[in-house]
Amino acid sequence: MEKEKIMAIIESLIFASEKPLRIKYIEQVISVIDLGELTLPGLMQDLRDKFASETSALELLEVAEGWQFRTKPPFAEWIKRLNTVRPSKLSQPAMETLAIVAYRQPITRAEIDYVRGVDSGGVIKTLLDKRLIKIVGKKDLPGRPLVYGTTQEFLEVFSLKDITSLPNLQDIKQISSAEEELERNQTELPLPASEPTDEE
Amino acid sequence: MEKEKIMAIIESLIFASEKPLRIKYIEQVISVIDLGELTLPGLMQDLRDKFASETSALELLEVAEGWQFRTKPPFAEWIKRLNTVRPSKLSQPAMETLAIVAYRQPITRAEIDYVRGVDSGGVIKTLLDKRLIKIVGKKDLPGRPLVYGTTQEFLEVFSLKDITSLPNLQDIKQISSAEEELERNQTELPLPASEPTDEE
Amino acid sequence: MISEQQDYRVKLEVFEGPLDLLLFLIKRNELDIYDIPISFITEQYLAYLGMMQVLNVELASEFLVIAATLLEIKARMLLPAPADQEEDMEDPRLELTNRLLEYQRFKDAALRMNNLTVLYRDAFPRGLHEEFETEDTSLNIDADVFDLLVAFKSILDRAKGEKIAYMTVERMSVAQRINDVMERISVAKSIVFDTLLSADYTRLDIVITLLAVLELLRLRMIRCEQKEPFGSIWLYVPE
Repeated sequence: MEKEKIMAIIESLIFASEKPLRIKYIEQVISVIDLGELTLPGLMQDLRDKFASETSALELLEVAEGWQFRTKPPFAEWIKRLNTVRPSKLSQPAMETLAIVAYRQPITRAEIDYVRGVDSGGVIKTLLDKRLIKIVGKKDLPGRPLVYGTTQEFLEVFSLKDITSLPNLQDIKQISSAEEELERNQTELPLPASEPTDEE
Repeated sequence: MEKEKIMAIIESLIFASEKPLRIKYIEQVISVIDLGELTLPGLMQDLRDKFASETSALELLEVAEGWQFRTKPPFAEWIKRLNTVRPSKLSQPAMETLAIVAYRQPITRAEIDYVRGVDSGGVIKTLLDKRLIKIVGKKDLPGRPLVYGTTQEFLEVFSLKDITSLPNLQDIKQISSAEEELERNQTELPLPASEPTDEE
Repeated sequence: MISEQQDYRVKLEVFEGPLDLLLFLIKRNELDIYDIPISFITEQYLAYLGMMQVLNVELASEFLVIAATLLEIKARMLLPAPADQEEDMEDPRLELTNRLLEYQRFKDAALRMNNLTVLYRDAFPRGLHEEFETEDTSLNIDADVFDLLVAFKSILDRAKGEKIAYMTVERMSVAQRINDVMERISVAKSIVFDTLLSADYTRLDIVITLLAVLELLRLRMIRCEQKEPFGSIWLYVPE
């Protein structure tokens, strides 16, 4: 196999890897290839040089745990700019916590933790920072815990007229009729009859 | 600013972006640069050509209404040897349901059930969990049934630029035995998921 | 029949539903889908259902629905058409044929989709490296209400098995009052304490309002100022 092809294989491995890629994994993958006169350290050096010299925005770095592509430092300012123009996605834990607050407000941190089964301190802070939830008071319980609710901004972000415009919890049951667990505690709307349609 | 520099900036933005990057965000970021005679579509084309032709393992694709770097298909077999990706399978029923949603969206569960002739609750739940489909609203019918559509992730997984890039639905002239037989042999495809895999 | 039964048995797990089974029977017997011999196909179909019952396989109710449909079509085909309507009478098989064709189209579509370049099978994106994540407190968020619903559902799914406490959304009076007070102050920037109290307030209402204001002061969500002894108490949002 010619050198460029082997270098491209290594490039693909590093690119696709979730973490900096340890040299031993690269070694394992290419162990089926006859390197001939070439050596892996030599190939890594050549690959690094290739990216360093050419008009690429990327560089190949050997960080503590392995090899990784990163953007060259001069491009950082452009990437920062990107993060300011592009809408961000809420992480899954943040979405879940937000959903709990939206549907169960006013709610204490302990109640959120209980429903999610994990500590929610970090996500609550994120949601407060993003002004999607706010402290709406304290609960008449020992320790007087803070209670949270959603904000005006929350309604704006999700294009809701008011908090009652949230999709019904009953809708969840439509997602899968197999989920009978849910039915125990909920008053039910009848499911829509499966009517055949000859639409289209 | 010379063309190579601008192309490198765009490259860095796409690389840094976790999801396919919409052209409008690229446009906003480079709006401070005087493009002179150059145009953004022209630059994108040149960048794509650059990766397509050179000895790079990567290609620049337009998927899910955005731009993304991906490894070229011949490298997939090497990357799979890394074992960092844990593929999960989409079953034949799931693929069929996904096809129905993709081509007929927005569509209700009852409509899906009718086309498939069986209850689709379980498969719909699987597709929701894998984020290939999502609830896009409610239909103005008795019971206000939920309607489903495909997601950005769906476009990403199937490397589609937008929903109109789906292969054409064919008219069936006669039930073809060859294709039937092929299908019956459980075509499955890997998707990233947390499920353990026996793939070695 | 014996060999056929064995054949069925092999295929038992495979059929997704009655339409799938019908398509299989049509293909296997090389029938014309536009002119299905309904007696023949009904017989084959029922034989398959019989096999499943013998093997004690639980039948999805949809299989029986289609069996009934087949029998109904068969019966209608046997009835002589009224002489005057013979011309424009619809073929009783038409709806079934259309359903089968439609289903077959999507089976084909699924196959074609499977031939596309599939992520993580044929092509890989960049592995995720955290250094690109930045703190971002903008309200620029890409999500809709149904994302919320699905997020909520995933929690309920996880909580399955254990008792979920469905708390009634009941406003605590002090908390409610805190809300009201905060809202009024945010709108007006500053207000006089007395204006929070209305003439028709009960003693309890007044106590609750006072508690609410004290609470807000303690939380430093509002500040208060009294310009002179016995003068009006002004409440305002800090900064």
